[in-house]
Amino acid sequence: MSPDIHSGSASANVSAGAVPRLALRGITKAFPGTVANDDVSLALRAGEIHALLGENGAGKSTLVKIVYGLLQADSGDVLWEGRPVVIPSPAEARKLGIGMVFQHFSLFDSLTVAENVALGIGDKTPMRVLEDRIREVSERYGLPLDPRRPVHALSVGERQRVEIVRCLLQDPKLLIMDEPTSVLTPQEAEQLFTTLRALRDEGRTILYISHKLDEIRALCGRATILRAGKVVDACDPTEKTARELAQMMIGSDYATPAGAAEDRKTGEARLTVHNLNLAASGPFGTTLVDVDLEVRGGEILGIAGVAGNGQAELLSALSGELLVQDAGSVRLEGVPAGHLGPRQRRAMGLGFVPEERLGRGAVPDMSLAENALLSRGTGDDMVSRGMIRFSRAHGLAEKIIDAYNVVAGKGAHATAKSLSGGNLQKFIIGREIMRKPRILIAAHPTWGVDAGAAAAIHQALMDLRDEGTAVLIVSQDLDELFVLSDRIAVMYHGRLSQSRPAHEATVEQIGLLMGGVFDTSDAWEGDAHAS
Amino acid sequence: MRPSLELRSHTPRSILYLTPVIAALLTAFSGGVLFAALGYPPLEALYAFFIQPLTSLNGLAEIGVKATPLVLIGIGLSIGFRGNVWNIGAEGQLTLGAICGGAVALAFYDVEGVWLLPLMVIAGTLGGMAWGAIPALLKTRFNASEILVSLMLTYVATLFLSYLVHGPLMDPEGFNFPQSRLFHDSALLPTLIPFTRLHLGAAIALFIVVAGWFVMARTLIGFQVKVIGLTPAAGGYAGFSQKKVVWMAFLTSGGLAGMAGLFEVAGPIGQLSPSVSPGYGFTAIIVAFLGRLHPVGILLAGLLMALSYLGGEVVQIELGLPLAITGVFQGMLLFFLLGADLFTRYRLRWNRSPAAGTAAGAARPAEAREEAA
Amino acid sequence: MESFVPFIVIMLGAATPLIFAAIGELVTEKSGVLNLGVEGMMLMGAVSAFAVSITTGSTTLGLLAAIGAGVLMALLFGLLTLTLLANQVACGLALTIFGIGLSSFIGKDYVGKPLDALPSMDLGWLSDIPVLGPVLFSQDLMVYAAIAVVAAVAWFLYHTRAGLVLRAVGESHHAAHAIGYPVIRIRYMAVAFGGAMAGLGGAYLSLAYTPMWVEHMTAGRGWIALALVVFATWRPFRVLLGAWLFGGVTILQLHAQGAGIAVPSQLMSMLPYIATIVVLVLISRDATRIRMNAPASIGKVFHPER
Amino acid sequence: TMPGGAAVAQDDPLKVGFVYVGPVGDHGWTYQHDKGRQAVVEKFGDAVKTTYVESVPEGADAERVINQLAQSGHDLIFTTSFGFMNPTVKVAKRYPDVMFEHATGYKRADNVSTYAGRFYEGRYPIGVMAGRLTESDTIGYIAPFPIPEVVRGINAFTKGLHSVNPDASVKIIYVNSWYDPGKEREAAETLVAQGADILVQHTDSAAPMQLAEEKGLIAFGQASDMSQFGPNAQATAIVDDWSDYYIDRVQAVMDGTWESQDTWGGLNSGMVQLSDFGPKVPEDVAKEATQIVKDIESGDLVIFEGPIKDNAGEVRIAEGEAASEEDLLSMDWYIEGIDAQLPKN
Ligand SMILES: Nc1ncnc2c1ncn2[C@@H]1O[C@H](COP(=O)(O)OP(=O)(O)OP(=O)(O)O)[C@@H](O)[C@H]1O
Ligand SMILES: Nc1ncnc2c1ncn2[C@@H]1O[C@H](COP(=O)(O)OP(=O)(O)OP(=O)(O)O)[C@@H](O)[C@H]1O
Ligand SMILES: [Mg+2]
Ligand SMILES: [Mg+2]
Repeated sequence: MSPDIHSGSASANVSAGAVPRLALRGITKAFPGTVANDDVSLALRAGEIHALLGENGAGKSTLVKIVYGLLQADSGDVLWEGRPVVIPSPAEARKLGIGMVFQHFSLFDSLTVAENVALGIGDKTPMRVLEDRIREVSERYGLPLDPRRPVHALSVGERQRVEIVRCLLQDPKLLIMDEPTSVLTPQEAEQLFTTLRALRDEGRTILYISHKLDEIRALCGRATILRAGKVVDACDPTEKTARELAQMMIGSDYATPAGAAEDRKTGEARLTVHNLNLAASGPFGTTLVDVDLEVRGGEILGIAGVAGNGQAELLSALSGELLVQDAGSVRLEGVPAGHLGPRQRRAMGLGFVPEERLGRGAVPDMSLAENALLSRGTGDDMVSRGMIRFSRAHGLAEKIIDAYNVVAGKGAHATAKSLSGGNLQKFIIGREIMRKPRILIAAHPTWGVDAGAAAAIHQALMDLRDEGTAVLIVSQDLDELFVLSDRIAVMYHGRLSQSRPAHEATVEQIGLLMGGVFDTSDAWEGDAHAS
Repeated sequence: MRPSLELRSHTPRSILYLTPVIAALLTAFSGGVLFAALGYPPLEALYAFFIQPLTSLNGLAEIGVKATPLVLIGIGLSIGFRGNVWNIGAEGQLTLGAICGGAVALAFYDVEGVWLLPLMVIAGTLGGMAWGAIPALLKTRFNASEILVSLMLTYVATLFLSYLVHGPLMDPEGFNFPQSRLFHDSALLPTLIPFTRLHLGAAIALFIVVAGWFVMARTLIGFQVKVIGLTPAAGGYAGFSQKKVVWMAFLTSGGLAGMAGLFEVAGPIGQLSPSVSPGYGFTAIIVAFLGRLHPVGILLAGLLMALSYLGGEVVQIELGLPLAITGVFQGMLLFFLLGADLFTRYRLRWNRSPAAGTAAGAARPAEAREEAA
Repeated sequence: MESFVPFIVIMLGAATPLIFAAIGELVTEKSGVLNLGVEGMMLMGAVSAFAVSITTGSTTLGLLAAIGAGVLMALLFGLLTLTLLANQVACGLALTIFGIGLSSFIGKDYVGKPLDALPSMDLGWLSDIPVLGPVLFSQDLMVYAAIAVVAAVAWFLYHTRAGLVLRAVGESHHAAHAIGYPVIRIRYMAVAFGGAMAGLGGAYLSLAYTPMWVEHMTAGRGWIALALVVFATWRPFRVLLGAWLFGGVTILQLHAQGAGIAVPSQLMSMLPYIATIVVLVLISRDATRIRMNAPASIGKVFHPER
Repeated sequence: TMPGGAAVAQDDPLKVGFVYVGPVGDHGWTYQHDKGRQAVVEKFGDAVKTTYVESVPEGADAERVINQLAQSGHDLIFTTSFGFMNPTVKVAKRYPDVMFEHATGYKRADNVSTYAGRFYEGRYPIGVMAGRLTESDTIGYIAPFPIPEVVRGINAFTKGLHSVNPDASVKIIYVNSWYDPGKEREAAETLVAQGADILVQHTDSAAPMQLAEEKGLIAFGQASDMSQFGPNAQATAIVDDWSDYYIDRVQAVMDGTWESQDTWGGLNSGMVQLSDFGPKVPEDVAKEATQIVKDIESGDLVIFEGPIKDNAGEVRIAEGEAASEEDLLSMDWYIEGIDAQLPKN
């Protein structure tokens, strides 16, 4: 079989809509200590985009892993086009016509894009042909990819594209997407939606997981809501507001952070970057060119941009993980700091929330108490004379858990990897904020985090700003940037645009800038100086 | 029902203590079968292997002597291993320690003094560190694999020792035989128990066990090593330097190996000779892992390893078992111990087998999750 | 030129057991498994090949026995590390101890027995071509077989789908598992191949190079083979290069000694090891390249849950 | 034998221990010692009980093993490697009633004897044979370590060689190992590539012999008769034979006549032997060699008899003198005519 997205082969198989394409009956799956799925029943029809909603840890990923053959249910039945099936492995799932885009990428860093795709589609297409197909498909869906590049050189966003393209190439009848858009630009996401709608119109079924409720409202025809492993509701999301959907998920109301006030009073410049140039570290890295920025106390600067345009390099240069030649090009409260490492910069009042929470912001196999130590240096009271005071670390972890509503089974003893992503994110943000940093840099602070938790994180960041801290946010999520930022700048190909007040910018403008369309930027840069 | 393994979120103490016992019993049983099959009395052989070395004070002391270098080196290596630094050349560092410490003893072969022994210990430790510094430097400067460099340097060190005892450090009154003068008394480690060979080094090794535990469990340096070892990116985020960890791991493990080497020549051997170690540097790697990279575990594993060598000699002497059989038996013991470790980290669970496949396309293929078996 | 040709010929022979063992280990490591028991597997291969050849009179059976013995040892290692999830480094070292013991146990009755060497290829006029003849056409078959295996492995890894899967498993077992590859089974196969090649490397010693059995006759070649894999930065053809470099420098220093050079022999004997380090340093500068070839999940225990 | 001693041995066998540096399966040094042990067993049957511990590293372990043998009631203990010297002496102090025999060392005590073979005596006739047999006038010599024992052999060999063929040269390669078949083969091949048509070895494995057989050259075996590895190639081999010595010493203990002594057995003691001549040795060469062996045995031929110069031209043994035992024991210079330098400090 030589699958082709537009062959229409899937729709040919669709008989009447009577038999659901996939039906789950009474699926139950328990992990030690948790029932991740509790008697879940669900029916997916041919030609629909079906949303699966729920808070972090509600059991969405577990359910779709069962469908994809990665996990086996403890009890319950799976019916594929009316027939009961056992799906023992992803290979079998793919044979049935089920494809999946993973939330946590299952890519191989040292292999090329084409090789990664080849591994995922399981047929014997020659590499040449496959490369052409990848180029063709990825361009058609606005997900440009060079099939020969090794994955380790790709940004997070590009990796997500590989996952999606890999899936699309399989001509699936059921496509499962676990938070696919979190790293795409609005335009890219829009492109993807167009694709997904086209796929739907061909008769394919899409099971769609996302925490972005507006997205779900725009895309999905039906939604099933999970809470603590149980199906609690189902609805047509187009008929609900985002707030209503969120309430269904959480089971209660939540507070929305107040939007950015106009013309707030700002203090002294705390973070100044002037003429920052940094050569790309690898053959596929991005070179930073003449980056200028300034963040004052009491304001939030948002940096938008498509992943892979130098944000990672900029963040490393700011955090101290990469040192820069010219010490003066990065100043913390006026003091040259480009030559200082992360610990020294922390000592000067810098807080930093990295992009990857598990594996950078936290050590998966260590307890939260130990992870609380990660960004604490000799200057803090956690360490004295080279010795660690574990009781204090423990206390700190407990405090963070309390203050930021982190759900962690064993409290401060829980390992970081046992937390859901959202909860871990809250923990890390809390850890950084509790240090009362004079400057805080946060990357993608709410990626993959559910609406309730995202609101809490946003509130915490704004509170910090209001206390006078200078906050720098790097994100792809424009909604988030517009909610949080006082000023917004855009990163493209290693250069940073001038910033402009958030209330003067529009999503469209910034989206275009992120895509490298500069027609409007001249005018913008002109009046950016005024602010 | 099919068995599957489930990750334990934490290990009950009972399991931690029970698994080595189970492994020992399994070894005893299969060892018995092996000995019986080869025509040796199984119970006697097992007794000779495991118990007899423990029945005399001298035997116990000898276990201490044999375990001392294993434990010392094992502790040093475990620190590196936890930080993902793979020093497999401790044998070479040991040799350099013996050379440097020994050279000091020989330089003052006619000068006695209480300062001599400490000076030798320092020289030996520094020698081991210096040898460890080479892979550390090449790793941090040129990104050269420390595994390969440290291993290759072991051969170089051994040949260097051979050169020295055939040449510059040869005993001038020794008829040109390849060995140095015998060290005089103030260059020898005092013994702890009279009439045995258990020397001061054993006590120092015990102290190092405690110190090793303290460093890894309580200090910021230990914490940094662990973070870098588990998740290098998190280490970078925290601002811990990977290079520093490489250096510190090599200096520590090299230094301890050097110290162990010096203890050998200033303890039971008493001179420099072409071979100062029967592969302690390599055996210590097994010891480190057998002890689960934990200092106390390493102490116990070192003692057990020592026992297995002594036991091997006893069965040769008492029952005439050839060394080959003891090697096989020793291998078995290690395999059982390592295999039994499984249950400290995983729990065996009996799963309900999934409903028999009914759909044509999805009959259980061979690819079914055999991993769990 | 006169002495250059025999030099190459000797070097090719010296490198052959290393090439076999190293290329097997390379495949094992590419799948993400570190088996330090090469020395033990080689010895088992050597003794089995010798015992079977001498009893049956058939070299072919001897080679098969070596492969079988290597595979069995490797599977034992696999059972411990892949199924029972034990630590790979420790199990590999234990395998070496075990292999030394078991091989000398099995070999007891074969010490001091002579065996006819593998015949060298004699391709008539081809072997008589000056320079090329002796180098290319006068060795025993296993010398060529070793080079062929390297080529085959290179082709397998980089030009076949199965090779791609193998590399993927070594790169990230979780991802490979997530998209449905039987990680453990693939690793078993890679480990077994490593055992088979180590067995052949041992067999080359006991059947062809020095046709005899003496205890621990590999004399550390298993360790050198392991080092060569690192040296080669996990690239098959660099294994050849490494083995030739190592063998070449060894022969070179022997040559120098024979020519009466006035440097202590111990210092001369250090040269192959030092040369290996120096070349490694020279080729290690480019961290990205190494990262591209080094299997990222090497030595890590894989368990399907998480 | 005294009847009484035999009677005692009947119900309480004499326990004899052997400490080996290598595995009994090395087919070299240790192998030959174990053959000696077996000869003891064969000779005395139930009257002795022998024990051996093999592959004992020279280092801290040796003393423990020797101690254990002494402690577990062994009456006579043979320690068969130079590196066991100091441990043997140490343990002997602790067990004055146990008798020790140390091979190849120089330290003795009331209960410690030393013994060694004058293997160099065998190397002289070999040198003569090589001188007669070589066509390329180049001899390859594979040596383990530059220790006096080995240097002595090289000098004796060269002296024999040059006594009949002053033009022949000796190329020496040290492999830094007592037995590593692969390395020995590589050394042998290198020597052949450098023009050697005769191979002499002081290392233990038969690899050089095999190579000589393969290439149709001539080689001399070491430690044991290697003719099965080189039926055509082996001209003869220097065979270590410890059987008689071991039997004698055990007998002496049984008889109560054991005394500390220093035995350095040469050709005439049977400790050093030449094996049968191979097919490539012509009648006259064989005859000549046999005669030389006889002369050495009788003392008519003294190998290291002055004047002997080293290869730097310095007179080492004066005219009219023979090398003293001490000179021999500590020999660390190459004899005149060897075109290489011995590494010195
Ligand atoms: N392998 C596992 N072992 C133990 N517990 C698990 C495992 N996988 C999932 N869980 C638990 O099951 C529950 C559901 O997890 P799941 O990953 O399905 O949530 P989710 O709805 O996908 O959350 P998110 O929105 O964060 O992606 C969580 O409480 C989680 O802790
Ligand atoms: N040993 C464990 N003990 C408890 N929970 C575990 C354990 N291992 C995994 N989990 C749970 O399994 C889940 C893994 O699922 P997954 O990898 O999809 O993460 P997730 O919860 O979906 O994360 P995110 O919030 O980023 O979406 C985690 O939520 C975690 O809570
Ligand atoms: Mg999820
Ligand atoms: Mg999630």
